[in-house]
Amino acid sequence: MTEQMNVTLALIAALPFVGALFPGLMIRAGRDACALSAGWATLSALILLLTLAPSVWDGETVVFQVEWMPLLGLNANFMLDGLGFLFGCMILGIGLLIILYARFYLSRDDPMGQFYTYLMLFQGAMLGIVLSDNILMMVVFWELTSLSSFLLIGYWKHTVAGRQGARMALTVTGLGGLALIGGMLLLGEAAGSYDLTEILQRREAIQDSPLYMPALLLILLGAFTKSAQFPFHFWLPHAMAAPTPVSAYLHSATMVKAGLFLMARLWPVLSGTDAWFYIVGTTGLVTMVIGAWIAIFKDDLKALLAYSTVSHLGLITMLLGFGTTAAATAAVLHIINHTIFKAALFMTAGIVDHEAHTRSIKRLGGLRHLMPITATLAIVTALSMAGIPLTNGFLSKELMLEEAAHTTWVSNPWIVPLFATIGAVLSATYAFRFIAHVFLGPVRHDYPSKPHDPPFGMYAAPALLAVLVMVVGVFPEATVGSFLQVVADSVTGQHLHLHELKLWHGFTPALGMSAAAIIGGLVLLSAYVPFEQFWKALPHPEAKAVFDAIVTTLHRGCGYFSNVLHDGRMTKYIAIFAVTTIAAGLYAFSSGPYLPGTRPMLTPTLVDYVGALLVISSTVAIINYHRSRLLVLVLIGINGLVVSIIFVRLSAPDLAMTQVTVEVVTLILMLLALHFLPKRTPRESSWNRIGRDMAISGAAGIAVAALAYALMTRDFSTISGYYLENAKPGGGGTNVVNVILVDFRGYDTFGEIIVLGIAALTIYALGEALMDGKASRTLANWVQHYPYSKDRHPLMMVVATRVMMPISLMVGVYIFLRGHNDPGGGFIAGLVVAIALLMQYMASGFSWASERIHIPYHSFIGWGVLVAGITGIGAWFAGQPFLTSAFGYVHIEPIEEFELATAMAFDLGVFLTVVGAVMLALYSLSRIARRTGETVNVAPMDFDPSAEDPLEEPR
Amino acid sequence: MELIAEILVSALLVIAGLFGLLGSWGLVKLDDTMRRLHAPTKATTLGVGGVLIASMIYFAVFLDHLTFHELLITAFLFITAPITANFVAKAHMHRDIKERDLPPTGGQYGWAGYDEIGDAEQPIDTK
Amino acid sequence: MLKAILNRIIPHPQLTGFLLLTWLLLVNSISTGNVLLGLIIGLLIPGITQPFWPDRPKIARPLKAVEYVLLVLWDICVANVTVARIILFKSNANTHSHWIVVPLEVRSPEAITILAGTITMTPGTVTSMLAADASHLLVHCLHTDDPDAVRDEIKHRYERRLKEIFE
Amino acid sequence: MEALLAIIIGLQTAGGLYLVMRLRTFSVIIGTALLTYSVNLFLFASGRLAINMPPIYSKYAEGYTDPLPQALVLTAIVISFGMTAVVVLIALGAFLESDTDQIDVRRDPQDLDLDPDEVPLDVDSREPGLQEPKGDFAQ
Amino acid sequence: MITYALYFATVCFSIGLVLNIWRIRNAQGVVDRILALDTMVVNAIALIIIYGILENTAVYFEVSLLIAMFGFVSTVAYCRFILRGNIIE
Amino acid sequence: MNHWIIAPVLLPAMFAAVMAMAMRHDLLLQRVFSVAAIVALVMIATGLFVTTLDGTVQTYKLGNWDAPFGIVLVLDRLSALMLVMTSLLAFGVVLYAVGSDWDSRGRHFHALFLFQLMGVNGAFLTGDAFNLFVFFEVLLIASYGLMIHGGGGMRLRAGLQYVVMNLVGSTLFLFAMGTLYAVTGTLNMADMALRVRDIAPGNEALLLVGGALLLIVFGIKAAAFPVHLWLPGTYANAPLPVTALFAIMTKVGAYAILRMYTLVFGADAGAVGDFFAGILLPVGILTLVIGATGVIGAKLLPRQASFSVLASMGTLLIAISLFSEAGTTAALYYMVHSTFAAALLFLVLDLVQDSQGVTIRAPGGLVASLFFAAAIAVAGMPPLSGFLGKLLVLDASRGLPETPLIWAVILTTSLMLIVGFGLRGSRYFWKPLDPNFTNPANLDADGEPHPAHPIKPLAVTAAFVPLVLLIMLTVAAGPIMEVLQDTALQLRETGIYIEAVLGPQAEG
Ligand code: NA
Ligand code: NA
Repeated sequence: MTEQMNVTLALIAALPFVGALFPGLMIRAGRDACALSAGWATLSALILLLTLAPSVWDGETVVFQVEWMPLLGLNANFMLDGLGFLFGCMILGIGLLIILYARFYLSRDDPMGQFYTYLMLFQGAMLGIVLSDNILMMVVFWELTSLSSFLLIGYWKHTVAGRQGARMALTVTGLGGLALIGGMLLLGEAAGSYDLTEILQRREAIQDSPLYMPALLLILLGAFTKSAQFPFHFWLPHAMAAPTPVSAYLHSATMVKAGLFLMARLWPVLSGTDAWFYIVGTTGLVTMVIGAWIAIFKDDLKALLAYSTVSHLGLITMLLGFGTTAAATAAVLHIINHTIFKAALFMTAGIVDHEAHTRSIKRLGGLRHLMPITATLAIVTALSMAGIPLTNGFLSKELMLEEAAHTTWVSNPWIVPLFATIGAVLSATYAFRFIAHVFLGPVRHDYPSKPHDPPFGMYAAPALLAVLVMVVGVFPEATVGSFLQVVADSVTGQHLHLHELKLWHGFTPALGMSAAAIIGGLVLLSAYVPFEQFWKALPHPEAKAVFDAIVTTLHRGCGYFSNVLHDGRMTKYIAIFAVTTIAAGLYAFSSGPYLPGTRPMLTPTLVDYVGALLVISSTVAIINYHRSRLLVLVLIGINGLVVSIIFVRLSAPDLAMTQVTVEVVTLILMLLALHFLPKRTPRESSWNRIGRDMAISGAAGIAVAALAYALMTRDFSTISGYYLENAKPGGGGTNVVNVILVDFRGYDTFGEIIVLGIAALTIYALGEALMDGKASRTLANWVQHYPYSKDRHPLMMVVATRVMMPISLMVGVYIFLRGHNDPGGGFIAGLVVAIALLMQYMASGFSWASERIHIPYHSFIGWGVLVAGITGIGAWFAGQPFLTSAFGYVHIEPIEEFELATAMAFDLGVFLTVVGAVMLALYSLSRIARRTGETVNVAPMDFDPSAEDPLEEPR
Repeated sequence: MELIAEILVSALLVIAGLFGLLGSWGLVKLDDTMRRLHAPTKATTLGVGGVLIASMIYFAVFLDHLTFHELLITAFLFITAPITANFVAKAHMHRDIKERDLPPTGGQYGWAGYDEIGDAEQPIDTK
Repeated sequence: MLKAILNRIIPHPQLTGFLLLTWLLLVNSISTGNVLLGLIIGLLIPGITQPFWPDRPKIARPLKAVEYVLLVLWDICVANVTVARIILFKSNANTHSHWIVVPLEVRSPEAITILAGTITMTPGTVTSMLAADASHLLVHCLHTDDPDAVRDEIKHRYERRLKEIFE
Repeated sequence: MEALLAIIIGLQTAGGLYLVMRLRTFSVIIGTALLTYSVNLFLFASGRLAINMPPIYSKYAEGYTDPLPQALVLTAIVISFGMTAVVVLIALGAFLESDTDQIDVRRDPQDLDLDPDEVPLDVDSREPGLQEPKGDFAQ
Repeated sequence: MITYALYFATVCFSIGLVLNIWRIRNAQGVVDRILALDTMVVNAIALIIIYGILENTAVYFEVSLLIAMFGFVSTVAYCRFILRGNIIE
Repeated sequence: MNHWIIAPVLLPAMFAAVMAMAMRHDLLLQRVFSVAAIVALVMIATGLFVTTLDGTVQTYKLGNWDAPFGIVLVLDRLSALMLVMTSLLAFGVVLYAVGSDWDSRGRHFHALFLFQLMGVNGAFLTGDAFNLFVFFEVLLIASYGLMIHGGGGMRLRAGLQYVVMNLVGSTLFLFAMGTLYAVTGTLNMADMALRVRDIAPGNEALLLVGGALLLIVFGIKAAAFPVHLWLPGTYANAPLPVTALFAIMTKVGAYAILRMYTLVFGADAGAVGDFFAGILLPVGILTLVIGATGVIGAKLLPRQASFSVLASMGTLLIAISLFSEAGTTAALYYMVHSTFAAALLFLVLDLVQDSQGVTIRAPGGLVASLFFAAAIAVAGMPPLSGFLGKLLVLDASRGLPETPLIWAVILTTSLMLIVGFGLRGSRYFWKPLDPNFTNPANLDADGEPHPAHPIKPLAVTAAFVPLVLLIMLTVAAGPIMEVLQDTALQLRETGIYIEAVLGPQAEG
């Protein structure tokens, strides 16, 4: 087989997608323009495809390759051989007819642009499948057909049936598609390539591979779901909720044949094994019989045709499953024939529906007189479906029966022929019923609408197909003989010597079976009424019910499970988190070798024991009294105090200072918030829960204590020596911790002040949001539940503050300036200053105080970040990285030498941010408080006895 | 000189320790919050004060490091202790003591915690 | 004119001086640089806090103030012993606590505060509350058998001196 | 000393975690505060313990303790301060907006609506639209 | 001698702390506990100063300064909360 | 030294500071500066990315201190990739926020947004474990602000849960940090990697504990089972554009796992490395299953979308857990994809809600199409990149004892996602609103339905940004994959990283 690179192939594959872009736009230019814009692309693609016919007829494979994801082996490789050509012609040819038909079929209310866009998307996807050389690429298009068919089935989205059918099709074909992905990956691995041209050469490698079986099963799952094979057949009838042009196109001519295409495509490498024969052949046979059986009793024209399609797809599948070249050839021929007559049948059914406003066979009959053209077309094509001689359907059905007659199933030569014949009988029955109950018989007077033949545009497409039915049926060899040869060669991967296609093969078993089928069909139809009674008496296992039950159960079960797990109970989340952490820690600990530490321990003194006692008792008290919220705040203050003393004891003065200051500000914030919160926590937890939580937290505590002990009691080598050596010479400060903070790891500090800044902005934004929301109303209706002391701004406090605040501010400055060399620094200083101001607020009230000293909170934060940032950036001008510090010693008479360091500017940034952040937070909280309608004092204290007339309106 | 300092420092420390302990003991022993208030307010201030002065002397004499830091803390405590005590007393009275259980002020107005003065409408801040 | 400018620059001369002293206490070294820095800070901070302290009282007799401070310091020492004795040697039942109302003559908030503070820091008494118009002090006395005497002593020993200092 | 500190850390962790698992926002916040203490001490302890060896240059110093964990703890304290402030405010806001300070937002596991498209199982679900075909053009 | 005095003072203030804790455990109300906490703060300051003398260092001095400052602020804040609810009205 | 490396951190920080300070009353100015800053970020990130293409690892020594003593920023392929991804995502989201007026529903939106970017970028760039903590906190606290942007009771309560969960997580981070420092004596990741490699045997158990705790911390961020529970409530209740931005937040967790557990606790760490690789796979699988379960079971679209994020994180974790070149390549591709896909989905959901009031009422074609595209992307259907990402993960996970399990889970959950989105999507977008049905949430105070807002053109355009990115990711999958493969290779060759950070003599 020779290969020929041809870019035309890419163009053909791309044209439908290009065509999909237009209808949506062209609809503004009218329905004709819309249809034309879609038809144009299809026609062009078809013409281009036909230009490749000579190469295909020469047995060449036309290829075109674009690298897409070479690392994965997924490439945009296209190939065209006989099989692809056949499908391409079907997709584009029938597509063109459908576009024409749909133009007349769809009503003015339907969004036609959308329809043609979806249709063209589907066409492109389908064409992609058959032209793909890369099996992963094929999967891509495969899934695309599922998606586009979902859109098309759900096109009438306002109908329940449309939505349900669309979802069902998506689910079932989606399932198959996913299986196919797995299958293709395995196949690729077994073959060593994802390119079909490669894979098709490696039959032995694939069939010997241990991956063959799983790959086969997964691929067949994909094929069977797509081609509606039993037991996945049930979605197809429900897809009939789509407009009839869609049913004709997707659900008879093209998409459902994708599975067949896949089986045909991989036939050379997958077939020929027992597994293939039994799985594919049996499935096909069963599907054929069941589909035909159900079709007989369907009153809906489209349902009848849908089950008929199921049956015919089964027939073709069975033929492919037989694994012989002759059977494969027969399969190919039936693919061609079924496409022709079934598309026409759907279109005629659509015409009937369009004209009579019903497709219920029970309400039809006698249409032969009212719409003779339609009736003729329908009868011709239905006869083909029944396999009556002189129609194309006869040819392939005959071949099928012939093949069936020679097939042995588990060493039984009768089973397959018997069931094939039954299938044929049933087929003939529903075909005859289609003719007799719709078109024959007397004219009725109760059609929902008076039927007559449609305009030419509407029956043109089925008419053309009906002509093809006859022509092929009468002159098979002349019309499709060489085509069949080409296709069959490409399917089987061999050069076959086919028998000539002819109507008369002599008296063969197949002929007998055929005759039996026709006679049986007529008999059954004549006894239709009792036959139907019998059917109605039978149990009807409904696949849809099962499907609905599965989906419902899945939805309910998953929803319940998911809601139980994610039920919004934070406390549970935390408990799970804690248990996970403890378990992970224990598991990790037990997974590696451990030796106890050997570091000598420090001996505790009395004070240490007292400190420990304090923490322990206050912690226990917190747990014990945690419902009394104010008390908890007092107790937590003890905890904080002792922690800072521990820091003192263990050589960390900076930490102690920070702890103390932060403690107070936190306390203030909590008190401010607690003002509006319930003052007590109700007793809600059950004892079980308390026990559970105690156990979890106890375990966590023990684990943490053990971990801390294990760590503290072992020696280690650390990078810290460097800091101790370089703090003064390199960083210019004697407080190593501070030098680390503003210099060695100044970047951390930069992040840290930004955290503070963001915190303040968040608090501010939240405060503002509360002013607009429900909170604002809650606050406006605030009722003080407890009587409050009348002592609002007590004199003594005000006076004390007048002295304390300047000192505190000075302490702030002092702490700031010394930070680089001694415990202190910008952060603590910022908090000291903030607390000094806070003291003033506590004394005289927020409004009074903040009116007298205006602190632009936002600017403080902004400047803080900017100062820190700009200080860091300043280093760039010295060619140094961000935050590189510089320091020097300045000597100005008469002042003694002092040090100037950029780190101090950085610290200033920290200072400003801290002050701004704390103040902004306080401001937001006070704003919330003022929303309760609090009055504002205009004097610093409630009563100033020294004022000349203290009771006079205050200044 | 050093000996005197040593004796002085030691004495101060011992006294401070005793008074500190006394303050906390009073807190335990006395049976009413108002009474308990007396113990720590006074005793512990002296306790800390003693320690602070001892520290000052100690650093000045033994480490040749004359510091006045400690004065600052002392001042701080002495300024704040009455305010703290006053607040604690007021909080206690607010919670546990009715106005009628207190002696009257003898003036025009009642005690600050119970009596609002200057009923004049004050602005409601809406900022 | 000059005075006005000086007033603008140094709104609180005493406070400035006090802050300078505090600064030197803090840095614990008297050098030119530190004095200068202390001065700068001592000038800047009152600039910030000045609005919070609109009407500053005049201290008429600073020497009396020193005397007062020493007196109070002594009383504090005595107070401790007094309270110690009560705590250690008196049973709760034998402790006679009283509320004492002290009518005030001083009007300056600063003076009242100092008086209240003094009362708290000295023997067996704690200032518990002011009258709403700051005309009386409510003092809690830990143990006394003669409340009036306590009241009189407060007025005599402390309030009188404060009046002298502030007026 | 190490054992004492370990006990303290463990107890604070236990207490904090216990409170974080309580049902009200206030308890949760207090719990996180306790956890913050414990983790700060833990992080601090990762530099091992030393008495009177502050990492501040001094001519009297016999040695210096590890300064790095101290710097880390400082950063951690500041950050957790910011976090605490935010969480306090959010808790307050949540309370004011929804009148409850419960931390749990209960979601009913049964709160599932089934799509009305789905035919309930007790109703005959045989191919609606196909059994009684209306057709694409039925009025 | 000073060392012994220091130990003595340490023991005294430590016992003081334990007594404070006892009071907190057996208090009549939250105000009592606030008072005990305030006392604790003072005892803690004393201990830190003593520790500084023991270790011959002034490095912890500022810690006690800040504890003094903020002990005051927090006590006032607790009380104001009880008195007025909103502490910075 | 390339000063541009710090720009992705500094630029947003400075802009945000100026905004908070000087522009807080002028929304227009904020918008202009915010968009300008993010456009600049896109360009800077792209430029930085280009400089990494030659395979070098660049470092930036902050304060000019040598590693491991100072903090270094490390720009390698991975961090540059993350920067580009972040800035592109941010661009779409900020445009959307402006276009939809979401930024006017509360204060400081843009400042918080930029601070959030600063935190994210900082986390991607840092080479220091503790600094990673700091930047985690920066991005978290900014995310708190954004999460509760606009207020509202339910949002605040959900926000509180989010904050508390992360507070606990941050606490655990510090426990882990302390443990690791106490065992290794360093904070620099490269240095830590070296010290982990010759850890004293007696310390190994404690090291593992530290690593395990850290993994849980990152797991919280990455929403890994079973510490993922916070995610659905948070994502569904945050302002949806913010949720779109949060698409990057879970990736920060994934990034941290990828970084720490290849560099420090990776294959070069011997038994330690094997330990963590073994934990991650089941975690990923369970996360994926839980996510898919939620997608089927969810009732409301935002909640469903949130669960789909869980599912994508599960897939990503599975890919990461492979710790192979192909696995990491797949993980990177899937990470980029899932970030944009989630963003697209949430932006579309906001468009839907915004255009239709509170209840979704079968909105028009464009929005429905966008939703369809987003659902396709998230569910991993062709033609969008999700399909390719899943293929890559499947491909990378072949040949292992666990392969059947991984494949079965990934394929089954894909189906669950398809079914779930099909179910809810067809209901919300196709089903006509029942005229008798009135959702109380959809009525205003007078009992009248809220009028449908007109769709804002800029918002719609912005929603196309992630879609276009997804399309590009699909079309240019080949070249992108090559870059990602190089990235994965570089990530595995820890020697390059360590040498760049600690100098040439460090390794060995
Ligand atoms: Na009053
Ligand atoms: Na007194």
